[in-house]
Amino acid sequence: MAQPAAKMPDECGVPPLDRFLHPVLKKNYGNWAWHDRPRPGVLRHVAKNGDQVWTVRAGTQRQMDVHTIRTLCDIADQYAEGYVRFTIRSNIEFMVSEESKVAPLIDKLLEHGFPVGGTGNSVSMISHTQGWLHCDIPGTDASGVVKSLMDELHEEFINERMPNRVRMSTSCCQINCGGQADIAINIQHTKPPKINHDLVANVCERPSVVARCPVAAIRPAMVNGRPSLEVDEKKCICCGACYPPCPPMQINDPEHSKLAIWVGGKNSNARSKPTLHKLVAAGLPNNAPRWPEVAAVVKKILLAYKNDARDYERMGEWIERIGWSRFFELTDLAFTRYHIDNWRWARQSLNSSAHIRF
Amino acid sequence: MAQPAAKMPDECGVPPLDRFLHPVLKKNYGNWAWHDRPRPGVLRHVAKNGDQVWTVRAGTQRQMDVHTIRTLCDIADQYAEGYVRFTIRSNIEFMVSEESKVAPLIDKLLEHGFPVGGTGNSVSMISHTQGWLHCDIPGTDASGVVKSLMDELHEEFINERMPNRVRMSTSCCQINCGGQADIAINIQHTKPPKINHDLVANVCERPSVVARCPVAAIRPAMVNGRPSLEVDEKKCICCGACYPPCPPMQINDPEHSKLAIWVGGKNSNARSKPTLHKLVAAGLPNNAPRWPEVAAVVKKILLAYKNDARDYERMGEWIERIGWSRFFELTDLAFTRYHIDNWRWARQSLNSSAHIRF
Amino acid sequence: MAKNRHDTPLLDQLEGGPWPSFVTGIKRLAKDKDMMVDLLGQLERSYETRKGYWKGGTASVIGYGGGVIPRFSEIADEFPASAEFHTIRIMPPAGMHYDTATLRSFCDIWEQHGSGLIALHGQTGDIMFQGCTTDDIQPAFDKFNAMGFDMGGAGPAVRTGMSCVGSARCEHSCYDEPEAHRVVLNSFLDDLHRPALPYKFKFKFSGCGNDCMNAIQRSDMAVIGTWRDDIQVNQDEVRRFVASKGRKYVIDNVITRCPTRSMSLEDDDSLSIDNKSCVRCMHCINVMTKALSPGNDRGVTILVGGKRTLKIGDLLGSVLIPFMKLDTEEDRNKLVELGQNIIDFWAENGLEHERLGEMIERIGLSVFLEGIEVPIDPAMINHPRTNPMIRMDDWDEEATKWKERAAV
Amino acid sequence: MAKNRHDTPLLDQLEGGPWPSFVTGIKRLAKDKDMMVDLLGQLERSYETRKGYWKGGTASVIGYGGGVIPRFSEIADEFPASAEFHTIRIMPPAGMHYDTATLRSFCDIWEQHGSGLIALHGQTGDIMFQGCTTDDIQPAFDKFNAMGFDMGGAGPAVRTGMSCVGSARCEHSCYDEPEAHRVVLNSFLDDLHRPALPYKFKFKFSGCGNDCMNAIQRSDMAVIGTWRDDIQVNQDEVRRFVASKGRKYVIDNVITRCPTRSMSLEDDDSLSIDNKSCVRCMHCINVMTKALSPGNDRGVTILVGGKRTLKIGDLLGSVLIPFMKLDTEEDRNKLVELGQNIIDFWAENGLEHERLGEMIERIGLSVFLEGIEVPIDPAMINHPRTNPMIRMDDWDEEATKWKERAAV
Ligand code: SRM
Ligand code: SRM
Ligand code: SRM
Ligand code: SRM
Ligand code: SF4
Ligand code: SF4
Ligand code: SF4
Ligand code: SF4
Ligand code: SF4
Ligand code: SF4
Ligand code: SF4
Ligand code: SF4
Repeated sequence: MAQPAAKMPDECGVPPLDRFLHPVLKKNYGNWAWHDRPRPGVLRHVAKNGDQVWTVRAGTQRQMDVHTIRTLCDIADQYAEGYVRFTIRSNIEFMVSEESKVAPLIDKLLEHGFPVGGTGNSVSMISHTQGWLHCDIPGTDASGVVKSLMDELHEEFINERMPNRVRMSTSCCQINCGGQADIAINIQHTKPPKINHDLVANVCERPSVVARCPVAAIRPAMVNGRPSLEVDEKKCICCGACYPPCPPMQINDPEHSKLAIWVGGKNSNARSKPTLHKLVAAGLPNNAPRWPEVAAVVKKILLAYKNDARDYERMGEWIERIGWSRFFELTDLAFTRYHIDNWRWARQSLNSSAHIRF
Repeated sequence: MAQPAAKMPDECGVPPLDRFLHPVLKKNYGNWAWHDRPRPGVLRHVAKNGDQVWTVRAGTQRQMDVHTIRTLCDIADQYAEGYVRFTIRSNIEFMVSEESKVAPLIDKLLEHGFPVGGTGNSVSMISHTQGWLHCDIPGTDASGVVKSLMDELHEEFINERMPNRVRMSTSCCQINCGGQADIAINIQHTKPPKINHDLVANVCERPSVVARCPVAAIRPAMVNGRPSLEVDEKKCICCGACYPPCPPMQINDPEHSKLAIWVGGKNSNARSKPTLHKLVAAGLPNNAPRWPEVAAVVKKILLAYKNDARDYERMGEWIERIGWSRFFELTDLAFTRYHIDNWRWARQSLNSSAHIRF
Repeated sequence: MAKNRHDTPLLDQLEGGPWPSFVTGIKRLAKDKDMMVDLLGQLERSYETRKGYWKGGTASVIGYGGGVIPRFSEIADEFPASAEFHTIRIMPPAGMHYDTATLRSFCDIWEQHGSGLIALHGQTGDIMFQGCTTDDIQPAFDKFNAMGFDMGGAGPAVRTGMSCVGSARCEHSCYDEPEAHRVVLNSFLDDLHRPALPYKFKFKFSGCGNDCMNAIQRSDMAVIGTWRDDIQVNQDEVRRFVASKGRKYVIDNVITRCPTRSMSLEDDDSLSIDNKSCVRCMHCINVMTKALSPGNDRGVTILVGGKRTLKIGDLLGSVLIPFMKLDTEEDRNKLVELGQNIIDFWAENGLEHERLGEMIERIGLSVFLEGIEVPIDPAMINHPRTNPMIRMDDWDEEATKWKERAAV
Repeated sequence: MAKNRHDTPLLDQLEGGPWPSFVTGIKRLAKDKDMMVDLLGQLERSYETRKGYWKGGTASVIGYGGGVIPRFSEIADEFPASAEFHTIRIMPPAGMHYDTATLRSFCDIWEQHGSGLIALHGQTGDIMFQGCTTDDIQPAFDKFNAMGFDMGGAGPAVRTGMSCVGSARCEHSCYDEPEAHRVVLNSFLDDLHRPALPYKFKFKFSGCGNDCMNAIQRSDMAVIGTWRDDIQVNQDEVRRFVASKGRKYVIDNVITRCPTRSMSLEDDDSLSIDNKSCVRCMHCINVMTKALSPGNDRGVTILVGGKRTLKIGDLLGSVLIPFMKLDTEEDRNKLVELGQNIIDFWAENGLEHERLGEMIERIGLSVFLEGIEVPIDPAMINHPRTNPMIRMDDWDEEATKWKERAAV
């Protein structure tokens, strides 16, 4: 427990930006004119007054040890005037005010094993979550899944040869802390929770657990004389919502907690409106430490997208154009009854038109 | 009652087409190459072998007396080789194998008061229903509403000056026998049914009436000692579904059964997928015999569409492009809380994007 | 010479104006038909009070359960001659083509046995002979029947069908609509004439995606023409079109209007089409009717579940069969078989007064497909599910089914 | 010098390959930290059994209710040194900019009081100092706090916010994202540090429709930059672009990609834009960044209700405020006020564990709007209702409201 002696916090909130901002960024704050990308991993932003700044983007493992961070600081001090920033995808960005420093900076990063890329039409770092490393409800790991996949996708990170940016996410349970993405890799439970009836009474607030179930499959019940909960397994959709509020309702299963792959999520408003990602593959084994089956499917999808999509088409827009029949054909994935939605807005996903591709 | 003596019907079904088909149509059946429109109300179809046929389209009142029909037959015998056909919109079409006969045919039709038009980008005949003339559940008339409106829209029927075809429908109760349309004029009840409790017991099969209610607002009840039905007026959405199975639940009201106007329905798959029409105006009085308030709104909408839409844009596609804010601005109609859906798929009608027009 | 007309100051206002007046028509009939004199009287009353005065009841012909819409006046005491004003629904030839002789016979029969008022046509496609006494129903029908015409549908039954002009006069036609219409409807005459289904069931036939019959929303089973191979392009006609309209016009009205951006106007003014992405929407063909036309490998797409408002809101039909050929008698029989399976399953599983679309909405498309043994197809949906709210522990078996189908 | 490492044959396989390895990093720390030795042991166990071994509990700092994610090992008997492995969430500066001095101090503090493992950053935007004993939480936090950094959010509370690089380095920026982020979040510190809401509430700030922060789906209240006036066009740059890329390329990649067909390429290679139809999607500006840029009358669109899956399925935020200026302190205060009203109404009416979007879904948008006194606007919807399933007997009053608003 924290010392009662300890003083009250200084509730200072989000710190002001100034002291953390690279001088060229500070000087031209709000006055940028355009940008281009001299090479993968490098952005050049030009200000209205002509000032220029080069940004070198490099991948990290996100969960970094202090030694790694210090190495990055050394590099920043040497080439980037002592400033860096991190992207929403845990990539690090070095801002450089002289073009001449770009190449040596890149060499240094590569020398220390930091891949340079993630810009433009590349596959950027996968935004990931906690998993076995820290979470209390994970069905799989996050850091390991991401590491394995990024090893496989390294070439696509350091090059810009996709039709548009590819943004991926992973989630280590069905709560899905990972966001909507061009390709999302999420845990999908396939069996109802296994209830440890001896613990329920002590650990779970039964009414609120009952309330969490989206399909009202949970009802209070007496099990061998003690108050517990019961699940109607015919109703249960294995969503795992009951597990966080009631750990004795174990939803994670080494065998039956599978991985599912979703595509076509899009947050940007560019061209088409934002869209949610759609289920394409499921039932993939939670095969630590390298999840090869997942990597195989992801690569099939990326390859098809890369070969078939047009410039600027995001994953979902590409499929919108060529149609889902063709998507399943090109990726050689199976189309099943489960792809047909049966949740509350299912109707809106039916093809109510004669628009069909052949 | 029909005589028991009478013989059993010859269950012949839909008659074979041959004997009813115009010779040129029969000869080139399935072998047409292209068409154009020499003038409003006239189509020229050219067959692969070069054969040509001119079609002259004229409006009718649909509900015709035999004298009117005989007049049309006389005209057909004189100019159209004794054949005609009717369109889905109750327009009559005369097929003519010699161009020279087109003009005299048109003159003859006009002479007898049949407007020639309804082709191409015109406002065609309104597809209408029964109303007071024959239906057992009407909130208004159909023939009268259509007649009044077509009088007002006559100029748009005989010309082709809309951006694309305009197809309208009316419905004389909320059951809506009229179809989805660019502009639909439908009865909209605004008060719950008035129940004649003395009749319910004899006339209504109570369980099935209860089952008809989309919002479960009806419950069986004893009213002054007799089995009847009760409506929860806070739940009731005044849809009128209970009225056909239970006439004592009178939903029609001379005052409170209003007219609502809907736009943007589209059945064709051309360009955009088919769409349902959307509510734009309501609360219009059921003002027989000429419904001027309805005509005024319809004409405002048509005018805005005519002035602002691009070629080939159907009503709904035009609005899709310019946005609903602008639609309400251009038509000077009111936007209310009722335009925001709250029915089962409401969520899908929210603007989940930053796509906004200014 | 009939009885004196009632005053109809309100209806009289519907005689003026350029559009043909049904009131004038009815008045003409009222000259020698008391029934129409009183009909006008009752209608005028409705215009005054803004209330309807008809109630239903029962009326039919020997051998059939439906097809007649019985109407009895609630104010027959005031308007006795129109106390009974039933409608007889008769099925027209596909495409609503007539020779004048037939129409004249209709008029003669209806003048003798009915009010003389005929609606061409009802929204479901029937010829509606409106205004008939109970006694005259049978004799009138017998005469129509003798002409080779049969009763239309009403009540919880298969309803009269509709098909577009199609092959008879339209270059876009992708199958023989009138024949499909006739063969299908005539295979369901028992269900049509003897109402015994959960609710109504409608077939509509459109020859192409323009859907001139509103099949997608106004029928439970919509048969819409389409093609599998490439759009036929006549590049000379394309160039002629571009020359006459200008490049900008073509880009703004054709190229940018393609829903799947499947077209590109080459710098040499020729048109290239990505037929794999084309969704057969018809737009470009509609605009450039001389230069473009549907491919040669034609057939139909079948959609199910269209209907109007009650009780869950309007439903558009959705794809059931992405493509099937419809050239031969055998093809048409397959279509009939499909319709039969659907109607059987629905008759089994539909609730009372539940249309096909509502049933599918209730039980889910996958379950329906299994019930009628139609294989799933991605063309049935806009996109796969966006939520993980489903139990799928037999994923592998389901996936295998697909692989096996793909294999053959 | 720490205790001996457990064998980690599975984790070892995550050291190879071109991507930086978190395992290698943790091993480096394990050299002198027993905690990390056992952490590796437990993690290896998870890789073997495919099960997690952490359970929650309570841990926090004086004065705050949240911000620490407590983790206690279920197999502490085998791995005692990592029995407690809490995470401290600290809010970074907007845009995640740092000078190296700051980062180095973080490292020093965490080396002393924690595991030495730092995540930059969590998906909600926190700096996550991962791996801390209960006793070390307070001293560690006190030092971060002394550096001018504060605790992030956790539990049913306002959460840490995120804003894009925006004004600091992006030509598309339509408002001062970092400042809006700072001002808004710092106005809700009580709700952030002392969890007492129905559930979590997240703010995210993106400078334009590209939404680099995924604000629309990953935040309850998304603030996205936009503009009201015309897109700025530099026609010379347009012509240069057309010259370099060719007309066909421009047509196929810019003109036909506009969601509302608002652009036309004139025959003189200039670009005309129908700004009234433009929906500010950013595409053309993205592609022709030199030739086009957002207008000058800039501000933000506000969307509400975004969240992920449980319990009704993923929800994208939807438009609440089509446009508001966000230039001045006063404008930003208006934004804070709006956020306050929303949170107050939700705190009142939201069920336990019900996110804002779920509540809106339950009560309906109109009711929510009335509750927070935000006027309705057509921009909030894709289209008006398609069903008549509603009672609207006070239509006229509602219509009058609109007319009156339109008048002023
Ligand atoms: C650095 C970063 C913002 C930040 O503060 O962290 C950023 C920076 C830029 N984004 Fe972004 N985007 C960043 C995350 C995103 C995200 C969020 C995500 O990755 O999950 C999105 C939404 C993706 C989605 O839709 O789900 C995003 C959608 C875009 C788009 C829209 C692309 C599209 O066509 O849909 C653009 C426009 C463009 O590419 O020209 C854009 C453009 C840009 C530009 C070009 C803006 C500019 O002119 O500076 C920046 C350089 C992009 C590049 O990498 O070439 N940025 N951008 C983020 C880098 C993430 C990374 O490390 O990979
Ligand atoms: C005669 C008729 C079919 C019939 O068997 O009765 C028919 C005939 C033709 N239609 Fe149609 N359409 C007919 C009702 C419809 C309907 C249904 C309706 O009116 O409710 C639609 C669907 C409307 C909707 O979307 O709700 C319809 C949507 C089309 C379209 C698609 C237009 C679009 O862009 O959305 C075309 C294509 C075109 O115009 O080139 C078309 C084209 C045609 C063509 C040009 C086909 C051809 O090459 O012959 C025919 C002449 C059209 C004209 O009037 O210029 N027809 N057409 C119907 C005439 C109705 C009338 O009297 O006004
Ligand atoms: C006569 C006709 C209107 C007309 O003047 O054209 C008509 C008239 C009636 N319709 Fe209809 N419907 C007519 C076409 C339609 C259509 C259009 C279509 O078929 O393409 C629809 C919309 C499409 C659909 O099927 O959903 C239609 C949707 C309804 C409904 C709502 C069905 C639903 O599932 O929501 C009802 C109510 C019911 O059946 O319970 C209904 C019921 C009725 C009843 C029988 C009223 C009743 O329940 O007693 C009306 C009898 C009027 C009368 O006295 O003759 N009518 N009805 C049309 C039939 C004429 C014909 O046979 O050709
Ligand atoms: C740490 C983090 C993942 C990561 O490694 O980056 C995370 C980790 C957890 N999330 Fe999350 N969420 C994290 C960002 C998100 C996001 C993304 C975002 O914020 O943009 C989402 C999706 C967006 C959203 O809010 O819906 C997210 C949606 C959830 C949910 C589902 C919420 C919902 O309404 O559906 C839960 C479940 C809950 O809160 O009951 C959850 C719950 C959790 C818990 C607290 C699990 C639990 O209930 O005990 C996880 C604690 C893990 C741990 O031991 O640290 N987390 N979580 C992210 C927070 C780090 C940070 O503060 O920066
Ligand atoms: S996705 Fe699930 S398991 Fe992973 S961090 Fe989030 S809550 Fe924990
Ligand atoms: S897993 Fe989901 S569906 Fe099953 S009981 Fe738990 S909450 Fe309900
Ligand atoms: S719309 Fe209603 S009133 Fe009119 S005919 Fe159909 S059922 Fe009768
Ligand atoms: S009018 Fe509609 S909502 Fe009201 S009671 Fe009747 S069926 Fe129910
Ligand atoms: S539906 Fe197609 S084929 Fe039939 S008439 Fe209309 S355009 Fe011609
Ligand atoms: S038919 Fe429609 S989808 Fe196909 S190319 Fe033409 S416009 Fe595009
Ligand atoms: S959201 Fe817009 S303004 Fe912010 S960084 Fe991305 S592109 Fe730039
Ligand atoms: S910003 Fe988007 S909508 Fe506006 S003109 Fe450019 S592409 Fe079109």
